[in-house]
Amino acid sequence: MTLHKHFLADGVIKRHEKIGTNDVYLLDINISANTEKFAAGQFVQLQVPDGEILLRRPLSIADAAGSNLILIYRVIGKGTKRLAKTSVGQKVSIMGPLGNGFDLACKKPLLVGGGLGIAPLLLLAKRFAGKADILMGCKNAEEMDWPLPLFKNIVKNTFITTDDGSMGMRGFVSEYLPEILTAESYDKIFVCGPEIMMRSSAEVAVRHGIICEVSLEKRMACGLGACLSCTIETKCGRKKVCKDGPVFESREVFF
Amino acid sequence: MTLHKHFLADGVIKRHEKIGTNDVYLLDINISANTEKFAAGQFVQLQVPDGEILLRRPLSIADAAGSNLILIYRVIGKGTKRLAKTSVGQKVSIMGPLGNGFDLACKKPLLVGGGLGIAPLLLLAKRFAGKADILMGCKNAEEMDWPLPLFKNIVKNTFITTDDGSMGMRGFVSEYLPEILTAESYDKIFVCGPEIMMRSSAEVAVRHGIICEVSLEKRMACGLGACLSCTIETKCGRKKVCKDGPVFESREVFF
Amino acid sequence: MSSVSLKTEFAGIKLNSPIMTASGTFGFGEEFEDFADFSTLGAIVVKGTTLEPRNGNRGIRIAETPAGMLNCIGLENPGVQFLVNEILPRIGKYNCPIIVNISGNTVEEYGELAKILDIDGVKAIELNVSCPNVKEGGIAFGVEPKSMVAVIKAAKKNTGKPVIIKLSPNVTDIAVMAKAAENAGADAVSLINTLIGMAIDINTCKPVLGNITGGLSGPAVKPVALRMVWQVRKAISLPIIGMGGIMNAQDAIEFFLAGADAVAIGTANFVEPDSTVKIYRDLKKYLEQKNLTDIRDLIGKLRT
Amino acid sequence: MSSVSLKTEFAGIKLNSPIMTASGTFGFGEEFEDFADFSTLGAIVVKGTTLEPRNGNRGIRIAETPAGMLNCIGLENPGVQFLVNEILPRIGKYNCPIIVNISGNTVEEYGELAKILDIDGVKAIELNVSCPNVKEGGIAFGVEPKSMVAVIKAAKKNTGKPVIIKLSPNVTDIAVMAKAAENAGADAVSLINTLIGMAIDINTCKPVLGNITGGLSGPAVKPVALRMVWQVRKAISLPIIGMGGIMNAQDAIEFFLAGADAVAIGTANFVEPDSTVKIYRDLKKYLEQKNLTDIRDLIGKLRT
Ligand SMILES: Cc1cc2nc3c(=O)[nH]c(=O)nc-3n(C[C@H](O)[C@H](O)[C@H](O)COP(=O)(O)OP(=O)(O)OC[C@H]3O[C@@H](n4cnc5c(N)ncnc54)[C@H](O)[C@@H]3O)c2cc1C
Ligand SMILES: Cc1cc2nc3c(=O)[nH]c(=O)nc-3n(C[C@H](O)[C@H](O)[C@H](O)COP(=O)(O)OP(=O)(O)OC[C@H]3O[C@@H](n4cnc5c(N)ncnc54)[C@H](O)[C@@H]3O)c2cc1C
Ligand SMILES: Cc1cc2nc3c(=O)[nH]c(=O)nc-3n(C[C@H](O)[C@H](O)[C@H](O)COP(=O)(O)O)c2cc1C
Ligand SMILES: Cc1cc2nc3c(=O)[nH]c(=O)nc-3n(C[C@H](O)[C@H](O)[C@H](O)COP(=O)(O)O)c2cc1C
Ligand code: FES
Ligand code: FES
Repeated sequence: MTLHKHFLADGVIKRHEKIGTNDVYLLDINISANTEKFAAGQFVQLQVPDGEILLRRPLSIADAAGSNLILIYRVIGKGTKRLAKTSVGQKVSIMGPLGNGFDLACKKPLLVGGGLGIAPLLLLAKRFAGKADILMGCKNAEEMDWPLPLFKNIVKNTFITTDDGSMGMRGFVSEYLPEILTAESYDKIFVCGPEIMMRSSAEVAVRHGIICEVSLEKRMACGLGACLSCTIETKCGRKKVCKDGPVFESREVFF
Repeated sequence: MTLHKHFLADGVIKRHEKIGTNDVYLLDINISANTEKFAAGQFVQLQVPDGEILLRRPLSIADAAGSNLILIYRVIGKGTKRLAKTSVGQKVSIMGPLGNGFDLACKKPLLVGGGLGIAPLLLLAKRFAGKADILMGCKNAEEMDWPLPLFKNIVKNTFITTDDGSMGMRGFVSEYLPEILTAESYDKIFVCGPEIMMRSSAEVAVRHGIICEVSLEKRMACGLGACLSCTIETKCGRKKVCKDGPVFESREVFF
Repeated sequence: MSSVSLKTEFAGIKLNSPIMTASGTFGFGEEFEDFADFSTLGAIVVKGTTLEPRNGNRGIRIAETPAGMLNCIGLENPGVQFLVNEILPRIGKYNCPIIVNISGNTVEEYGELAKILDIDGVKAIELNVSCPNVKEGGIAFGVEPKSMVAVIKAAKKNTGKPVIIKLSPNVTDIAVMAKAAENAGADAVSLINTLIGMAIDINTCKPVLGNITGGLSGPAVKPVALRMVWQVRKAISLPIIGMGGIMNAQDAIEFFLAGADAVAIGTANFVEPDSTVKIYRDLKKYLEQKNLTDIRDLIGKLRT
Repeated sequence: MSSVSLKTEFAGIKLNSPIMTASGTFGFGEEFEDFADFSTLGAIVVKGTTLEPRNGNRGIRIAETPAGMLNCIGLENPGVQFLVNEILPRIGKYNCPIIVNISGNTVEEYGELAKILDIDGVKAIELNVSCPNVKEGGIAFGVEPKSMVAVIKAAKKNTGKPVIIKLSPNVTDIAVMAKAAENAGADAVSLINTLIGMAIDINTCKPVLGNITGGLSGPAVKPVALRMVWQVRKAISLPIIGMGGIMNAQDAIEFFLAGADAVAIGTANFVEPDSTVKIYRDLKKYLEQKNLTDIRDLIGKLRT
């Protein structure tokens, strides 16, 4: 887990395209700063351009190479809707990298992602240089359209579940997880997705005696640990998702 | 003086370029409505795109042809600064045509414009189909860069004053006006520009027994005569610049 | 065909919808003829009216602020007689309930205005006791329960029409004011009027507004307005007209959920002159999506 | 080399500039180490501190509103002892005056807190009597002169440091509160704290915030804040810290002109973490343009 001094920069949008059927976008931003040491699981606070949106929006670093950052986001509300309208060449203020990031120390990692929670696992898979497996869960096959190609060559095995069975196994990742954990001897799983999915996955992991890291989401104002918008109760007292997290050992936060 | 029912439309920006050295822009907007009958002197309420600016901004119709509107504006504050950033192809909500417009009834018109007040005189000159003369006043030769070419072929004679004498006569239009009015027998003058310039020009006109129409500016919210932001005291009682104006017979408002 | 009904009743007045216009922002309705659809409007609340004609304030009267605007129009209006003789007959053709917003310098003036307006063509009167722009009158009545009560009583005594009291947000406890209004016999309350604000031009080092301060309206004030509607809903049982920064149906729905029986659209009319039409349309859509058939099923349904 | 000086004095404290940070928006300063320049800051006003550690409110704590935000953090803080033992020693290295913002459940608690904080490393205390988020304490003191006066007196009795009272905007007459504070012996006032607001999620029909209501801050409130600073400036002669929606030097200058002796930057820190640095720079530029050499030449210079 590497921690870096934060930067605040006007990045320039190099690529901005819809990559998923359901309003998922990829944003490639040049920040003229070396991003190589940004940890997987860290995030940035992005300012939605054009002045209407006051607060920054937290988005995970999906990929980082050279001086470019890749963010992948879904249009959810006002901020992301407006963000989707920005065009290549526009400037966008980025502050980061924030938070702790995943702890890579392990031998045989399994990444578990649901929905947009899959995004930060991309950089994580890269950092594991091909040795990780991934279990991805989505509502249906359509939702798999963006992550599948992105993970193609950077993980070993890919397992898939969809809620409706339209691709891979039918059901939630946590239902499939016991089978996978029994078949292969993973020593750590990294989970990012909806809270309910992280909880149930973490439970399975704990039952299998495997360490589990989860990446939490909370509304944020500062992203720096100052405003206390994002405090959570943990086993070790109150912590700030933006600074002490977003990644936590599951037993610390789900208890 | 023709009055039309108002339209409210999402125009599409067809052209947007800096035409003056000092932050003057030309905006060509297709509003898919026939603009042929819009009167010179009328204006539109333009919504600055992108959501940061709440109120619409009043801008004179500088030209109207087919279903296109030409607006010419100077960057003054927040709203026009943001407007200057919009690009070709963007939508912009336009409401208009508002106000009364100039009364064309006359034989030998002289148009008198100062600064951005020159913009609405463009359509007026066109409506006079070449029979009008124009007297333009600006700070210096540089400020003449945008109006000169625009008026080239649509007026008979062009008289110029600059405050610093860098082009044409040195001084204010009102200083040069007596000379022009004496030399040629104009029967009506149309003045648009800073209030002080309109006042002094009107005074000269009145002294020469010539009817003078002036186009006033006041901060506006609704543009429809409803909010009373733009009320002025006239000889004939209180009037609304947006609805009863912006054009007034000078003796009605300067007294 | 939508089976959703926006028809409702407010203080005994039948309304085509719970969407009204806020006084001072919609003129007398006529100005918006090209954009509004009067059959979708619950009522037109006309510009603040006084006994004598008023010229309003001098100098600059509006200023834009972040997500809001300040105004210091200062109750310019042609006086109640002109309203009654010239304007009301003209706007009767819209078949839309007319509510007249009135302002007095003294308690007696409110009574007199109420009496003059106790006529056909006026469905209710709204007492403006909170306009922050007029030095004499206005302000004092709206921030102190005792004088507000006197104004309500004077109006009630002089009219058979429903009397709506428009509450000022510039008070420590809006619920106290609302309760006092209820006890004084008001038939309904509307809130909020504008918050008092100010803007300064740093180039000239002068206030932007001719009147130095002005009333803040628009999206900026919505959170405050919504909170006050919710507070007042808990405090009294009179019907409420909620307003303050409503720009779209979503905003309106927030007010209904908080407990407003009707809403009024103000500053939004300047931004989109057809705001009320769009809100009507989108409000219907929302009810359909939520499988509700009657707007009244929404009112006060905030789950806390 | 600029000859413009932003150095000033506030309630007897020497400041490198009149630019402070608003309590609760800048943590303890450390969090902004990468972005702020402590030599340009007049003071760091740290997060609201209570006698015992507090967990703050449950559920969602912030919501974005048009040009503003609502928060209901609810005074989460590690308690005064932790502040004194752990944090103050750490942030002393910035050589920047530290002002501690305190909140109590009772008058006595304010006294106790003032006493505990009457130590080196604390330059002044700021009494938060207006935080709208805590059910016990807080709110009551800030909207009623008598209890506010009691709090000020309790604090004054227990400390030799300057006591700054932070006024709530949720009152009918801010000048009355300011005068009461002056008479009670406060050394300075700061204003405004947040306006009480609310937001509703129309999908769930529930309040967005865990605490239902929250405090509105940011550009949306600036016109109200500015008006209140101007009102208070006319009413009392104590030094004023102005705040509420200051995002840039222009906003800050408006507050100085209205009469603020210093300004505090709050929500802006979330938008641009280096806001204070930019404001310092642009404020200097403005003074240069205006041919002023001392920030104090600007204060209260509004021409009305
Ligand atoms: C550490 C972190 C990393 C994230 N990474 C990603 C990512 O890589 N891709 C992605 O699509 N989304 C990600 N999210 C969620 C993303 O921040 C929200 O979807 C986004 O803020 C929604 O903004 P909005 O204005 O469109 O929605 P609105 O609902 O209009 O936003 C209103 C407010 O709520 C906040 N908010 C809304 N949803 C969330 C949420 N799920 N988490 C936190 N705050 C929220 C917004 O930031 C804003 O302050 C991440 C969140 C966190 C905390
Ligand atoms: C009928 C009419 C026609 C106009 N035609 C033109 C034109 O063709 N070209 C052009 O460049 N300008 C024109 N103006 C002036 C133009 O409206 C202002 O320059 C513009 O509104 C400034 O907006 P801003 O946000 O950049 O300035 P800001 O100063 O930030 O604006 C703040 C507020 O003041 C208002 N305001 C500022 N200056 C003026 C002004 N001079 N007149 C009215 N309101 C103002 C703005 O609309 C806004 O509400 C016209 C004004 C009126 C009333
Ligand atoms: C330009 C303007 C004029 C107003 N005039 C009046 C008035 O005459 N009487 C009144 O009670 N309220 C008046 N108001 C207040 C509005 O009716 C409304 O209460 C307030 O603007 C809040 O709603 P909004 O945010 O939707 O505009 C006026 C508001 C504006 C913006
Ligand atoms: C997240 C947040 C937390 C705050 N916490 C406190 C606090 O603990 N004590 C206090 O007196 N004010 C607190 N405030 C109020 C600010 O200090 C300030 O008065 C207010 O936000 C207005 O300034 P602004 O608009 O610049 O943010 C808080 C504000 C915010 C946004
Ligand atoms: S977002 Fe401010 S403390 Fe986490
Ligand atoms: S701008 Fe509203 S009346 Fe003229």
